[in-house]
Amino acid sequence: MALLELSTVSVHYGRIQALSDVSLTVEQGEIVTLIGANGAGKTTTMRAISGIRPLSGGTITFDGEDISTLRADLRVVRGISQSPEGRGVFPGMTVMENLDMGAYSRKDRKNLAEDLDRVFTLFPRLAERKNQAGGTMSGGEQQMLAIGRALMARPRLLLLDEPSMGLAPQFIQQIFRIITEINEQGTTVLLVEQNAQQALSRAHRAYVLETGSISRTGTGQELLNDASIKEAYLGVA
Amino acid sequence: MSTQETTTGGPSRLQQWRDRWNGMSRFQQWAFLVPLVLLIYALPVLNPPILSTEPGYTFSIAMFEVARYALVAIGLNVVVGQAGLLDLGYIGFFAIGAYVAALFTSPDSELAKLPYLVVLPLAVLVTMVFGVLLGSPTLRLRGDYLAIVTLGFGEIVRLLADLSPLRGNAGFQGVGQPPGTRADGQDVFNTSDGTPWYWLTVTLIIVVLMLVGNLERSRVGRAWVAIREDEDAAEIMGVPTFRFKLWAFAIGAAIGGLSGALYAGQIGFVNNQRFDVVTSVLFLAAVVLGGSGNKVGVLLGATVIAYVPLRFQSLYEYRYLIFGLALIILMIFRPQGLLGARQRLLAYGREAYRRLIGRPEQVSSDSALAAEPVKGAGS
Amino acid sequence: MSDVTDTGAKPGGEVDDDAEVPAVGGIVAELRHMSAEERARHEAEVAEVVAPDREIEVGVGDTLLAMRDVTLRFGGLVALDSVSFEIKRGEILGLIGPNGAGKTTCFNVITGVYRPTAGQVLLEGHPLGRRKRYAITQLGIARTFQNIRLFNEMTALENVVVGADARHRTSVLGALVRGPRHHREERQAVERAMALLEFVGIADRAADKAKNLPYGYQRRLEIARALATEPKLLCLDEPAAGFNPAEKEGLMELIRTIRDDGYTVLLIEHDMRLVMGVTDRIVVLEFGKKIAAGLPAEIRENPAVIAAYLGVPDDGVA
Amino acid sequence: MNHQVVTYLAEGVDWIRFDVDALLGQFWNNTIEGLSQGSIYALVALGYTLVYGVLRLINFAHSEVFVFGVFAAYFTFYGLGFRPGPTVTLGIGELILFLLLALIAAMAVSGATAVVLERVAYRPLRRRNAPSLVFLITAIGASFVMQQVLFIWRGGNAEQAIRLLRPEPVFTVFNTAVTNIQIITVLAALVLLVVADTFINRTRLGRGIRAVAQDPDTATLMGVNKERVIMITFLVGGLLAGAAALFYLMKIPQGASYQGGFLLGIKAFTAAVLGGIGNLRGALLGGLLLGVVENYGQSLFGGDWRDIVAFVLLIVILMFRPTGILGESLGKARV
Amino acid sequence: ARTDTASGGDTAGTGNASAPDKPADAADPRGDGTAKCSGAAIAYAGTINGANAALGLNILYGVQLAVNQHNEANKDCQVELKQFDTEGTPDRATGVVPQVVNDSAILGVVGLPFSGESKATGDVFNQAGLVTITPSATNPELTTHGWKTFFRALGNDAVQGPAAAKFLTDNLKATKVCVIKDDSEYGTGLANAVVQALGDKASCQESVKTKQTDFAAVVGKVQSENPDAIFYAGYYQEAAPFAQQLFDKGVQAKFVAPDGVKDEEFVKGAGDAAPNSFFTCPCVPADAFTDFTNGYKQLANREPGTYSPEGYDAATILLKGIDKGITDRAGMLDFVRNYDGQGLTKRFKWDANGELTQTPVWSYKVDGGKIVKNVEIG
Ligand SMILES: Nc1ncnc2c1ncn2[C@@H]1O[C@H](COP(=O)(O)OP(=O)(O)OP(=O)(O)O)[C@@H](O)[C@H]1O
Ligand SMILES: Nc1ncnc2c1ncn2[C@@H]1O[C@H](COP(=O)(O)OP(=O)(O)OP(=O)(O)O)[C@@H](O)[C@H]1O
Ligand SMILES: CC(C)C[C@H](N)C(=O)O
Ligand SMILES: [Mg+2]
Ligand SMILES: [Mg+2]
Repeated sequence: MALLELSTVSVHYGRIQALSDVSLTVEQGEIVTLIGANGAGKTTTMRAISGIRPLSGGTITFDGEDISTLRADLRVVRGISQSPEGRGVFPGMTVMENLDMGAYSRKDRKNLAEDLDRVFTLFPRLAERKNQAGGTMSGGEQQMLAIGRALMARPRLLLLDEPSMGLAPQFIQQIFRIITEINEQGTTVLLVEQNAQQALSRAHRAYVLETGSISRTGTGQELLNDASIKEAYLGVA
Repeated sequence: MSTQETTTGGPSRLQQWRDRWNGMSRFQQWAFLVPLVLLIYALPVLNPPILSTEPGYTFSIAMFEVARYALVAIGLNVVVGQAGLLDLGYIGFFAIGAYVAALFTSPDSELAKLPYLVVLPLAVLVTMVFGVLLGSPTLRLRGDYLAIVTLGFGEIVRLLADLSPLRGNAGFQGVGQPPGTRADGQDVFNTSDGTPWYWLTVTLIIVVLMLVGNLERSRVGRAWVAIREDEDAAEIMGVPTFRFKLWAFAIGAAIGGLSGALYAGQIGFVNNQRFDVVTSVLFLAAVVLGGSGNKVGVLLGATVIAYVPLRFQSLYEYRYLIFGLALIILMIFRPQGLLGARQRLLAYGREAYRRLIGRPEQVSSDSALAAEPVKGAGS
Repeated sequence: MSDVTDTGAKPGGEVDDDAEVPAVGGIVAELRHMSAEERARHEAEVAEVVAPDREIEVGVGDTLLAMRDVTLRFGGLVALDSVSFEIKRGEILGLIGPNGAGKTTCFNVITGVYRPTAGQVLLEGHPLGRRKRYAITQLGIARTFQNIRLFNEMTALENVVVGADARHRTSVLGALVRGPRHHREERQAVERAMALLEFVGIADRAADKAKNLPYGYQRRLEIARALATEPKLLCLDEPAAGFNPAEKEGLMELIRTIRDDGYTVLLIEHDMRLVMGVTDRIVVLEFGKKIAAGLPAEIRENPAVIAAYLGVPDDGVA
Repeated sequence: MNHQVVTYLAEGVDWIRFDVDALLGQFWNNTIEGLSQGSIYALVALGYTLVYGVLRLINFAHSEVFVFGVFAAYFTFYGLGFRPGPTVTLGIGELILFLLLALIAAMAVSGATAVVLERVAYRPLRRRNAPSLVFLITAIGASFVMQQVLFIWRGGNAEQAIRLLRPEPVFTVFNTAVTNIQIITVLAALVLLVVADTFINRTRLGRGIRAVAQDPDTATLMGVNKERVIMITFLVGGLLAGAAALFYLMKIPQGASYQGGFLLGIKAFTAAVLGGIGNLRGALLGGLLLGVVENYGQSLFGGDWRDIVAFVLLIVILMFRPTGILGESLGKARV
Repeated sequence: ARTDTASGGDTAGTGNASAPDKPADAADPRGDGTAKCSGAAIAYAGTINGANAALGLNILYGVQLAVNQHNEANKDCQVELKQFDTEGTPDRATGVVPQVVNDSAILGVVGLPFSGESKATGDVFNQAGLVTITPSATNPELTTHGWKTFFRALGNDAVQGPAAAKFLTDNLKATKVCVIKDDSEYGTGLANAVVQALGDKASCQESVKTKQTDFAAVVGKVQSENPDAIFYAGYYQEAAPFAQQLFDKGVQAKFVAPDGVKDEEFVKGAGDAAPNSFFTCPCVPADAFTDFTNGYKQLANREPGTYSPEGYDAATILLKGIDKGITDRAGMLDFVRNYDGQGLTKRFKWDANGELTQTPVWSYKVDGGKIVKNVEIG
């Protein structure tokens, strides 16, 4: 049984339909990536899964349970954690408090210190700035904070929406490395990226979203080698 | 989150009307407007039975009350609706206008007496000065801090009126009125007949509306809206934010003062009891209820706020209860206000949009104030 | 998806009932039917309005803006540490560096958002001093924001006209009574704003509220709005963030055109392909200090830059 | 005091005075009185600050939440068989019992009122993503309705005073008697405020409140139950207002009036802003400061100036500290 | 512990004058039962639900009683009593009075009860030529504005003020008096009169505001002054908590207050402080008007209060006019101006300004939780 399953999901913004009949599955232990142009509906998909956006059709199943109408905060308790687009750093909270918020719904609190260490090793900048207000961090620093915070949740399913946006090149590498790493430690990952090259090479499987519908699916490598995908999303003509 | 978004399906009747209106030429619009304005002038004389507030309340005076609120709402709309400066002490300017009128015309005052028609512009001037005086130190404050400071200012004005030169509760009686005597020897402008006052006020409203409309479709109005939307960004885009905020404050104040002076003249009496925060808040309610930022909307809002309690005098005891409930329910069902359309901010906008995209701009969208605050995030 | 084009707004704004994509007409429709020749003429016209009174020949060379030993502290944190560099008229200068290096802070100092703790910023040789932010814009510096800061409830066209207002002199009284200057300036502003929207390629959404525009359009609108202030120096803060590689290509083209129209550009960007592709020179910051400056090719090979920022070459940059 | 020198600011101006003697002569009296008044402000201010903190809403109806508490306390006394007129002498045990009953009643009523208010008036607006001004207007509408309910029920005039406890001096400091009521008020308020502060700042839920305040959507993504957080915020604010209501009624037994919350509400909100809105300790500090300073002001300038001094203080402080004395705890975006 | 030290006692120099009997020739609203009229109305305008409502209701019931008695006796002349609530405030009254004036059925008005509202609206009545008889507004200046329509059915504060001063100094033997005024027309006017009459015995003056509930500052001042007596010029709404707060702070001075405070509502509100209080009032005790008192009790379900008989008298005069066949305002104005007749409380004959000549002032005190007559002053 798949860990996450979307079947014929539709989402509307007012009268605009942003997703129509999207079906996808994420198996336990996989990295699945979602690519698509600006406005294709990637973020909307993420928001539908985490429950920020209500569905106008279809169902979402998590670990065998229909969570289509489950409150968003309860989905977090079930083990779905998201690093949102636009980072969503709490501007008035310190870096430390922001990270604490990541662990807000966590039941097992024993490995907390360990996880914090991991985040700090990953992003030493955050360790240096424990007491700086989140809102005054630089764009990239906030992105690090958002990712670190999502990691603090120790989720079963991690949703990452453009984690590399605004990060300097050397961190982009690191981000993708850590994604693989935590995946190997047992976390399932659903990843949205403009950096399709990287995303596809790390992912087990991938979906291509086009104007609100899934247009292609395959393993990461398959799509990476596909000419049309290359042209549309990788920018190498 | 299982709640389905509550959004309207197709365009509402209201929006259809608005689109049709926007599609008309200026000439066609005038053809509608002129008879409408005439009708509005004729209202107190017609005293239509469905609208009438009598016997509970003299209809002509009720109409003046409505007009007075409308004028206030236009002024406050400049400050709150356009520039986005939440002013909870607007009553302070209204009070200053009223007191200027009283001080220079009432026999209870020791100051030199001036004719009422001279006092009217004087009141506008003085309140404008007060607008600048209050604005210069406080307009650095943002959002709700400004709100509470203006609220404090309104209270200070009211409380200062307690001091003996302003006669506190005892007040000024016999506030002046425009000249003129009727055939029967009564003054044309008197306390028990609202009609002449109503006509005067409606005329002033039309003038003020045109002027404010001119501002709206100029760099001034755009500056205000830009400030409302994102003050930092506005300033960095070259908008002298402080100066334009001060202008908004001063212009709003002046209109409030004008309305206050009219009020003082009509009722003939000014004391410190009616200038409380509650009234301030009612003014604000008129603006938001009608559709903050929309001139026509706020006129409608003011009409509702002023008229409803007068109309239901027969339910005297319950009128404010009904009023409060109506406010809540209306806000729940029309959170964008009764007429929440966006403003037009370009003098040649119609033409420009038509040339660019072959259709006029869409104005029939939700309230201009529906913007969420910018989420906190780094540069 | 119904009638929405392939680019979409970032979520974050509110749901808007009327977020409808219009049937395109007017100039935009005409453009589609124009012959190549006609179109070229039209584009020339647009270019004329976009870049008025510009001597494109103004030689690259004389210094437009200079940072002189600019230091900025936030409490104990030194965000900029005695940074000096110059921007020459007519060039595209790249500003790169690791996250938190102080690039955006640099913009903030140049545009008057922060006052330097020490040092000076000079525009055409004159120190900006304690000028107000709007005054600095009026002197000729404009910027875009790393986190988009549009006037959400205004239409795209109005957003641009607000930028144009920075050059306007109509007084409040003039606007009140609609004086002749008001008429002249309004007409000009609208003309120019329309041209700019076409220039950045989003004229078809001119009448839409900024918040309803797709993300990529919003970034372009920011650029148009900044250009409307008729800046001498245009500062772009990560204009390509959130773009896919294909869209980045288009952006590079746009930036080059802007420079060719006679503007000077200061560009912050993490995407190395873009930076290396368009900039004339690059300045590198790390921990608030300038660690390198030079031609793109030099920077690419600079070991300090590689260590601090680029990482191992193959780790690259898609 | 025989050295009553009243200095007039200018010849012939008799409406403003500068009575330094009165200020100094009654300094301690004013301070103690100010602190007890300030504790009441602080308790009510907390409700404003909490709700503002989480919804960025000036909850205009909070003053009515408070007034409902006042009526609850009053009618508890009434229900216990007390009637307007001379104070009845009670045994200490009885007294404590009755006051506790009134406290519980007031807190329960105010707390419940606040929660119902949130449900009925604000939640539907949240569902519709209403702009913040609309919340404000709804708050005003709710405030009207609640006032009118009391008005229709009890009429326009204040209830006649019922008193269980007369203010009696308990001890003297700096030559100034401190009364039993003052002591009860200040102590109880401090205890409640410490409890509330601990609750908000030390517990997980408190962090949830701050998170919802700064970014509701992201807070949800952290697993914060937004609706519950909001409800609890209103509840805590209401409970504190209810406690304030009892102390207020003890201090001013004629306080049960449908309009009775109005000025106090404004003052309390002022106190919250003074301290730094969204900041709990700020509310306490602001409340006490406001209570004390307005008492000084009234001695110095005369009774008419009391409220003026309060608002001038507000404006002056915001001039120098635009986000209040302790600063607000809400984050802001940077450019 | 100190509850009982201030019950008036003998130091207060109180006596027990007898209340005046009902004058034999007092006008009776019932008349001879043969009046004919139609569509005539008189109005009461004054506080009904507002602050100090009790003071207005006392009058309103008096007026109502007169109208009821009249209508019962005169089947062919049913006069309507219209009621307008001014809430007792000038600002509210200025909105309400035009409604009265614009109702052409109304031939005369009993009201307005309070001085402030009377002052604010006198002009409007004057312009409309609508006669008003105030049964209670006592500010002396009210008759100086040249209003032709204003008539006062009792003594003004130029009489009450000195009388109060006399009561304070002669009956209560006070040598140091604090005079506290509120911010109303009435309070300030009366305080002036009292201070003037007291001379240097008025050792301190303070002021309070309408709607004030916390009097700590003024109480502090009074306390430090340590006077023998306090005169409070204002209404009971503020007087009650003020008296109580004085008492709480241990101020033992006698509390003397005028007609605006003389109501059982004050006694209830002042609680422990009430027994220590005295009142002055340009009104006569109604104790001996048995017929009136019985009728009143039946109608209002309580004892007549301050100015109930005055209200009754004023209404009676207007009813007499209607009974005479008057159908317009001008006629009524003329009738009242030239009226000369005995009422329950006194003889009604106005001078050119609208003042009476016969103006008794009484003092009252609290006894057993009730306000009872004390002595007639001067
Ligand atoms: N708040 C909103 N209101 C109205 N429409 C919206 C809103 N958010 C998104 N949309 C629309 O929904 C569609 C899908 O947007 P979404 O943000 O999911 O795209 P995306 O694939 O994440 O794009 P990007 O690469 O820009 O992040 C777009 O057409 C967009 O315009
Ligand atoms: N207001 C502030 N208070 C404290 N520190 C600040 C403030 N603004 C910026 N900083 C710090 O200054 C440093 C420089 O920030 P800046 O935003 O300039 O970085 P940047 O180079 O633009 O980085 P990025 O590429 O991530 O956007 C960062 O470490 C940031 O945390
Ligand atoms: C009813 C009375 C107490 C009114 C008071 N005499 C006044 O002049 O206002
Ligand atoms: Mg997205
Ligand atoms: Mg940056």
